[in-house]
Amino acid sequence: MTADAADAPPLLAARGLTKRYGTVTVLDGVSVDVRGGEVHALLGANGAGKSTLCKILSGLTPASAGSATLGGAAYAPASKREAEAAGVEIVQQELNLIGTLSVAENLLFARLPNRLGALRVGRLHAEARGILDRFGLPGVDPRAPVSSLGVGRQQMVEIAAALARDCRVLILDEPTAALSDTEAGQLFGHLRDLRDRGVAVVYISHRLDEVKELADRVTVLRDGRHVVTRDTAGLSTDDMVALMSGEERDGGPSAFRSHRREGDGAKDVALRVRGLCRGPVRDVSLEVRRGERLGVTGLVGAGRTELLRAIFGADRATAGAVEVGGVPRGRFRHPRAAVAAGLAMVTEDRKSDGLLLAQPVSVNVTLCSLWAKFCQFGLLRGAAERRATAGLIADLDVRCHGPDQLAGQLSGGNQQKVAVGKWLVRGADVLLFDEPTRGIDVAARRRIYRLLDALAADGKACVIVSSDLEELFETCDAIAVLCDGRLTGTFRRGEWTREKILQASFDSGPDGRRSCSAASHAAASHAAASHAAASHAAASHAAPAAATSDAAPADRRV
Amino acid sequence: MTAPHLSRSLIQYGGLSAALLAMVAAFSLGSENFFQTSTLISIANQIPELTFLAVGMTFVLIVRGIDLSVGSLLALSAATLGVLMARHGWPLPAALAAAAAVGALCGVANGALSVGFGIPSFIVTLGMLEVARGVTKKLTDSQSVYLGGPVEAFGEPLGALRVSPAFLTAALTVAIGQFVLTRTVFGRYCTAVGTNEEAVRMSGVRPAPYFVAAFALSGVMCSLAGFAQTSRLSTVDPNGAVGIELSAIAACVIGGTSLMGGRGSVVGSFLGVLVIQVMQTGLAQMGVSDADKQIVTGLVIVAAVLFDALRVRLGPRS
Amino acid sequence: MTAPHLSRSLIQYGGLSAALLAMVAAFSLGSENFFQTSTLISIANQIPELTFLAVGMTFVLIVRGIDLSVGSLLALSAATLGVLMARHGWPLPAALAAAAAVGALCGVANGALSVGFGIPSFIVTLGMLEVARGVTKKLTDSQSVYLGGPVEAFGEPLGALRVSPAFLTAALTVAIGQFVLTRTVFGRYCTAVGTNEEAVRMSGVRPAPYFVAAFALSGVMCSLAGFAQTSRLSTVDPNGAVGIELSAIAACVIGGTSLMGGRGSVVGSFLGVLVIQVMQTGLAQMGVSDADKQIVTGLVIVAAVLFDALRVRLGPRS
Amino acid sequence: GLLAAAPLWSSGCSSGTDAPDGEAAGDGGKPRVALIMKSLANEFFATMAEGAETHQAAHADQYDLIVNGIKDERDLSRQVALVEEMVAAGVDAIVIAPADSKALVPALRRAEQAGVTVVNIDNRLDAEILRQDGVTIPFVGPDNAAGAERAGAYLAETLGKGDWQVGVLEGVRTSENARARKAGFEAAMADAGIEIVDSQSAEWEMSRASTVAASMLSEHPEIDALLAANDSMALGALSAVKSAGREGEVLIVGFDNIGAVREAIRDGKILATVDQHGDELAVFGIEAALRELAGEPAAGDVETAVDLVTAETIAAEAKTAEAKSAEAEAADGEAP
Ligand SMILES: Nc1ncnc2c1ncn2[C@@H]1O[C@H](COP(=O)(O)OP(=O)(O)OP(=O)(O)O)[C@@H](O)[C@H]1O
Ligand SMILES: Nc1ncnc2c1ncn2[C@@H]1O[C@H](COP(=O)(O)OP(=O)(O)OP(=O)(O)O)[C@@H](O)[C@H]1O
Ligand SMILES: O[C@@H]1[C@H](O)[C@H](O)CO[C@H]1O
Ligand SMILES: [Mg+2]
Ligand SMILES: [Mg+2]
Repeated sequence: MTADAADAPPLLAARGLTKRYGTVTVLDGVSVDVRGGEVHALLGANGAGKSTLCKILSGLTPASAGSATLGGAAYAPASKREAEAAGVEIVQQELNLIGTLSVAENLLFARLPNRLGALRVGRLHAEARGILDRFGLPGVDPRAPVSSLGVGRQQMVEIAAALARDCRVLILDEPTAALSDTEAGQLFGHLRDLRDRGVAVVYISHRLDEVKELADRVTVLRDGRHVVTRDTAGLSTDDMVALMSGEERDGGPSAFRSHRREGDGAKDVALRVRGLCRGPVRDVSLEVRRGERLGVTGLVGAGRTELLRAIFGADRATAGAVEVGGVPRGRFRHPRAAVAAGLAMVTEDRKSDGLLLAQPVSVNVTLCSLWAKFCQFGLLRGAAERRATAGLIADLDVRCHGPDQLAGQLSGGNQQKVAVGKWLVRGADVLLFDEPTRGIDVAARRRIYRLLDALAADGKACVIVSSDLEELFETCDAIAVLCDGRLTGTFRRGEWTREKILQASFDSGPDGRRSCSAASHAAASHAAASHAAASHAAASHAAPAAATSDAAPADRRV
Repeated sequence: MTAPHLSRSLIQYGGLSAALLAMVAAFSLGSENFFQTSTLISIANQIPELTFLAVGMTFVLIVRGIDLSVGSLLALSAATLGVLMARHGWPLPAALAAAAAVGALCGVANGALSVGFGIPSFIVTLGMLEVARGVTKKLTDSQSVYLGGPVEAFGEPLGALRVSPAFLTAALTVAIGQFVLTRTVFGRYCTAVGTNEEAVRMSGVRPAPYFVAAFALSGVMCSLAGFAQTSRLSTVDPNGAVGIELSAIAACVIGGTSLMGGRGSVVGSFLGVLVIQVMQTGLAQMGVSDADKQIVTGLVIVAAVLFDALRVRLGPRS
Repeated sequence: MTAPHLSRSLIQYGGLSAALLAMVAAFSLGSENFFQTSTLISIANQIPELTFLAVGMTFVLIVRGIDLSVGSLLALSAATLGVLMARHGWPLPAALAAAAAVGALCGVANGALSVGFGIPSFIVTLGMLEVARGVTKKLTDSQSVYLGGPVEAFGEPLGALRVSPAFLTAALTVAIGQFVLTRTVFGRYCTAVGTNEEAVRMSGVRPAPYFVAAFALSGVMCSLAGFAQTSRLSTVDPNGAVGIELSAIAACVIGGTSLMGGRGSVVGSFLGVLVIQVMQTGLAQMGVSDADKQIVTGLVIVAAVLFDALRVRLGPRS
Repeated sequence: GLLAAAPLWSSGCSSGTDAPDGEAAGDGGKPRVALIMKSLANEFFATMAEGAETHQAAHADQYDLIVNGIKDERDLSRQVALVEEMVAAGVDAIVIAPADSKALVPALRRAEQAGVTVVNIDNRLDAEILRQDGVTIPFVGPDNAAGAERAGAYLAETLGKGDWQVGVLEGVRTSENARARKAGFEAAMADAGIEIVDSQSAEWEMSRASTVAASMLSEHPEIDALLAANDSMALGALSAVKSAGREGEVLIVGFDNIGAVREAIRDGKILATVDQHGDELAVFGIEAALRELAGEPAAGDVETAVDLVTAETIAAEAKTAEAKSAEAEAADGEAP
């Protein structure tokens, strides 16, 4: 933070902002000062009111009470348009792209280049191209419909659109939830530039280390109330957690650590995937044993989601085979078959294919297990449903006004908890998680980690896709790395380092392979070594979790 | 955003019922003969046809489909009934079963074609509308089949209440329909499929069966409606019920069912039917010109829904 | 996820065009006097009405609305034209402008009421269907108004090609419509509103104006269609075009426009109109019974769309 | 027809006079008569309604009138419903033009049992069914066969000698008058030795007729004339002939004498029609009902007149009209 910013008058000042929905107060007299040229982080548990606050400041929803000033002048935007006119931009927590429009049209939506209303297509695509290149999406075609991009890329498109508009205040609501460290790193670069140009950046994230890295000051909200605003300097992540939860921090190690160590638990294979191909995913083989958790990482667009979808039968795999609990299942043709075989999948985009936003929480919680658990002669067992919902709300600490609240009215993180929870209610032998903790706060995340632990403890197998390496380090027994749809390395607990994984994330294609197998440089040879070890281990069925990429020989031939 | 379903639909019924009462009041003032049991009875005896159709349509709309073929299916199953009884001397129950089977079959065809080939149900049922009508005409040589006695019982008002078995059946159907929609796994999944088919699929549940079932249900309802009409007219009219699909859909939408799927209630649709039927009878009794009748009709439809809208802002327009 | 829009619709046109050719071929075999310029000309001169309506309907469906009132608005603006010319001796251009204004006004009313009070457009336009028809009857005393000479020019085939100005206008409208939809800010915003109204609002663009504009456009198209019909019949028929809304919607859906909004193309809808019109004329020429005609009609509608569906699996059913 | 959807609700129309002050029906007050017709999209019935209303206006002290129609010529279901509604409304008499000669009988039987006087106009109810149900309902209407035969004869005479070919557009086949008119046409053609190459029902409707006629014309391009059982269908036939580009070549006759067709006849686009005096039809029906209500012995069936309408007759009428107005003016001239 630049020195003069410290004593500069606030650029954006909120006074006693309050938001009520019917009788419930979700934001209660919150006052915050945001200075020009600072990155100001908003912290708070799921449902604390962060997004609501941002929505008010960006004119997306009116405040029930309270006021705000922008650059000294009174500021009460009645619409997004007014906010933008005043120089306030926001990237919302939930994707807000228009699927049927092209990437370019989405990037420049509110200001499509035109002459007398007629689109200037050439300029549109040129400008879009520029923005995409500038913000790390060189691979994306501005003409493609945005719905054909993976969620991560969609998120990046949305961020790029905001960064491309010049503004005085930029609000980002959990922008990195679906981004891997690499993309996040790029984003931070851009945010720092903006800060140095005097823009006020309001930043929401549940990844505390990145907050610590980026933010100048943090404001903590709890249950819709303002707790404290402080300089980040001299504030440890544990302090933040304590402030958010309101409990005095217990001296113990805050970061979750799996209590299970490799070696314990049963040994027979729960899920085996052989040479699976589908769209961007090419020839992936891996296996997970009962009681183990295999992490899957890679850059945005690496094909992680596609891989899980192919395994689960959401997309028809074009080649390869899946084996569950030792029973060969070929390729699943429909998720129902996969579920019947004991699989479960928490999808990446809760909004589009995870939840019924227009239905109550209870309906979502029991969605995948009605016939199995909540049905008697075809009738709904309402009591059982209420019990299960209440139980889940307690277990995952879902902040809602009760089981009848529409899922769409929950905060992002709480929605995510429900999306995960519906499968916990159903239960399965092998659980596939795609970004399971996307948008979930630290405390709740720990609950989920413990749940994963418990699952592993009673012999379930988990495949966890996450962009948050730290998360995989904490929870997994092994981590597989995808790059361009290929497995480029698998590392066991203790074996992995950020470098190795980063290396593997970029290591791809024939040349990548060559460098890998030819052991041209240290990191690569590391990866190669572990890779070889892994494949060997797989062959001998000794390793706790192993993956092999049979692609290598094929590629060498090329 | 929409308020929680239960409370919303409650308020909704409140709104519609109020609108309905307002209409009754208006008509009672408009013509001194309106507010008489005789009138109410005659309304009650006309209702069954549209009610059956609306119940089926509600399920179809809820799974995010639409069924334009109800009018033709009504005629087709009625024709089946008529031909089997008049020409082949089948007993009523057997003929009735056959008619129901025909309805169900066509319904399944509607649903299966749509979901199987990903053709919009609008198109499939539009096709069925034409085909079924054509078959009906072939069956009957475009002649109305007079049945008389045997079929009339179902439509004849009886008992102290002077209501027909048809009406009681219809009322029962509404009750059961509402129960199925809100209290059974089937109903729940129908709603889910209409809300977000992909999410249902990703939850390991096949949407297709529910989609097809909804159309099959609609088909059976058409047969019932066909029987109700036949017994009311003591005749099978191969040209009957043309364009009734619009009334059926209107009843549902007036009753708060969304054309965009996932939201609706059978009771609401029934109230919708009442609104339509009361207005029709009321206007027929009042001394106004044809043109004025249509104008009033239009205004009332909008007013009835506006009445709700002002209470609870419904979710997405549809 | 749907395949990229452009290529999809390209393939789509391919599919539909193929279906269309198949039909022409079939009819040419079916009746020796089908494949004649005379037939093609008569088809070309029938087309304009439905084409105008389909263009307007495409925009309405794309913004996730539906317009059931097109038939009545067609009649109403035709009646306005007729009365102004026949009774008040207005010159054609002036009367035409007035008719167009009436259409636009009713369209705006449709859109504004729906978006303003959150009433489903299905209901609002259903109301308009009745009201506008009623007013038409009042205007004309339910008598058809004979105009003759002055209006006929628009419908009369001329030039070496023997196509009417009406047809040329319709063709032009399709071209412009497609351009507006795909290449103007207005068109893109209409698509956006129909796809994800919420996201549009969140992006700082008010959806309402586009919603209303789409309905207004549909209204104006109704006036054009009304003029086309009047000039073809040299008479204003107050009872004309009843039920045509279904044909218009069908044309759009056959052409790949989704009832769930956000997806559609004007050219596609035009192909849909052709399918319907060719089939109608073709069947009329073949010596088959009325019943058989309906059966064929139904099958062809489904087949035409199935033809596409098998090429490109469309996205969500609607 | 293709994709045709009917409008939502039945249409109907009614006397200008407001419902009588408080007097409930049947209790000695003015009798209330309900006129139930068919499609008000058909000018014929519009005229019929007007006739009835003018009559009522002239005899407002004697009875009240409720007029209703249905959305198209064959909306049986709605017409039966109307009968029930009128009974419920406590009318004293129902004068009805049934859309179907069989299907209406049971409903009318119930009406009679409920003590309502019923008179059948325009389209005769099926004698067989009436006997089955053991009800007698007086019929007031024209000799449709005779009317049709005259139209046919005039056509034959216009065509003159030669082996001509014609097509027939029938009404709703389950209507007595549709059958009668078909028979009439056939008789006339048989006399003139003209061949009927095709005969189909267009259900009294204009739109249906234009499709049916279009197919007839392309199936039998040699057709020289079309005989339509009513004017709506004649107009439909006309538009078909027009779009087939054969205007003037194909002669058309109709039945009903509605305004639009008179125009067409004047312009020489249609050859002739038959006036069955729809307005009087209703009036006679109402009068019959009133007589019966007044306790006079049931007069039984009444046959109303049918007249041939051609360009000549229309011209003649016009002349007499002019003459009348001329006289009137002359009278005015002499007055001062
Ligand atoms: N439309 C609504 N109706 C009722 N309650 C709502 C509505 N929208 C949000 N809420 C409630 O407001 C509270 C705060 O939501 P908000 O999205 O601001 O939380 P958040 O701090 O962003 O949480 P997260 O970290 O999960 O994003 C939540 O408890 C949520 O249930
Ligand atoms: N349905 C689809 N059609 C075409 N391309 C797709 C489709 N789904 C994903 N892709 C592309 O395949 C690649 C892998 O997508 P995927 O969603 O698996 O990425 P990912 O590894 O999960 O990263 P993220 O989820 O963060 O985007 C991306 O480039 C994406 O654009
Ligand atoms: O006699 C009438 C008229 O001919 C009318 O055109 C149709 O219905 C018949 O019953
Ligand atoms: Mg949030
Ligand atoms: Mg992903």
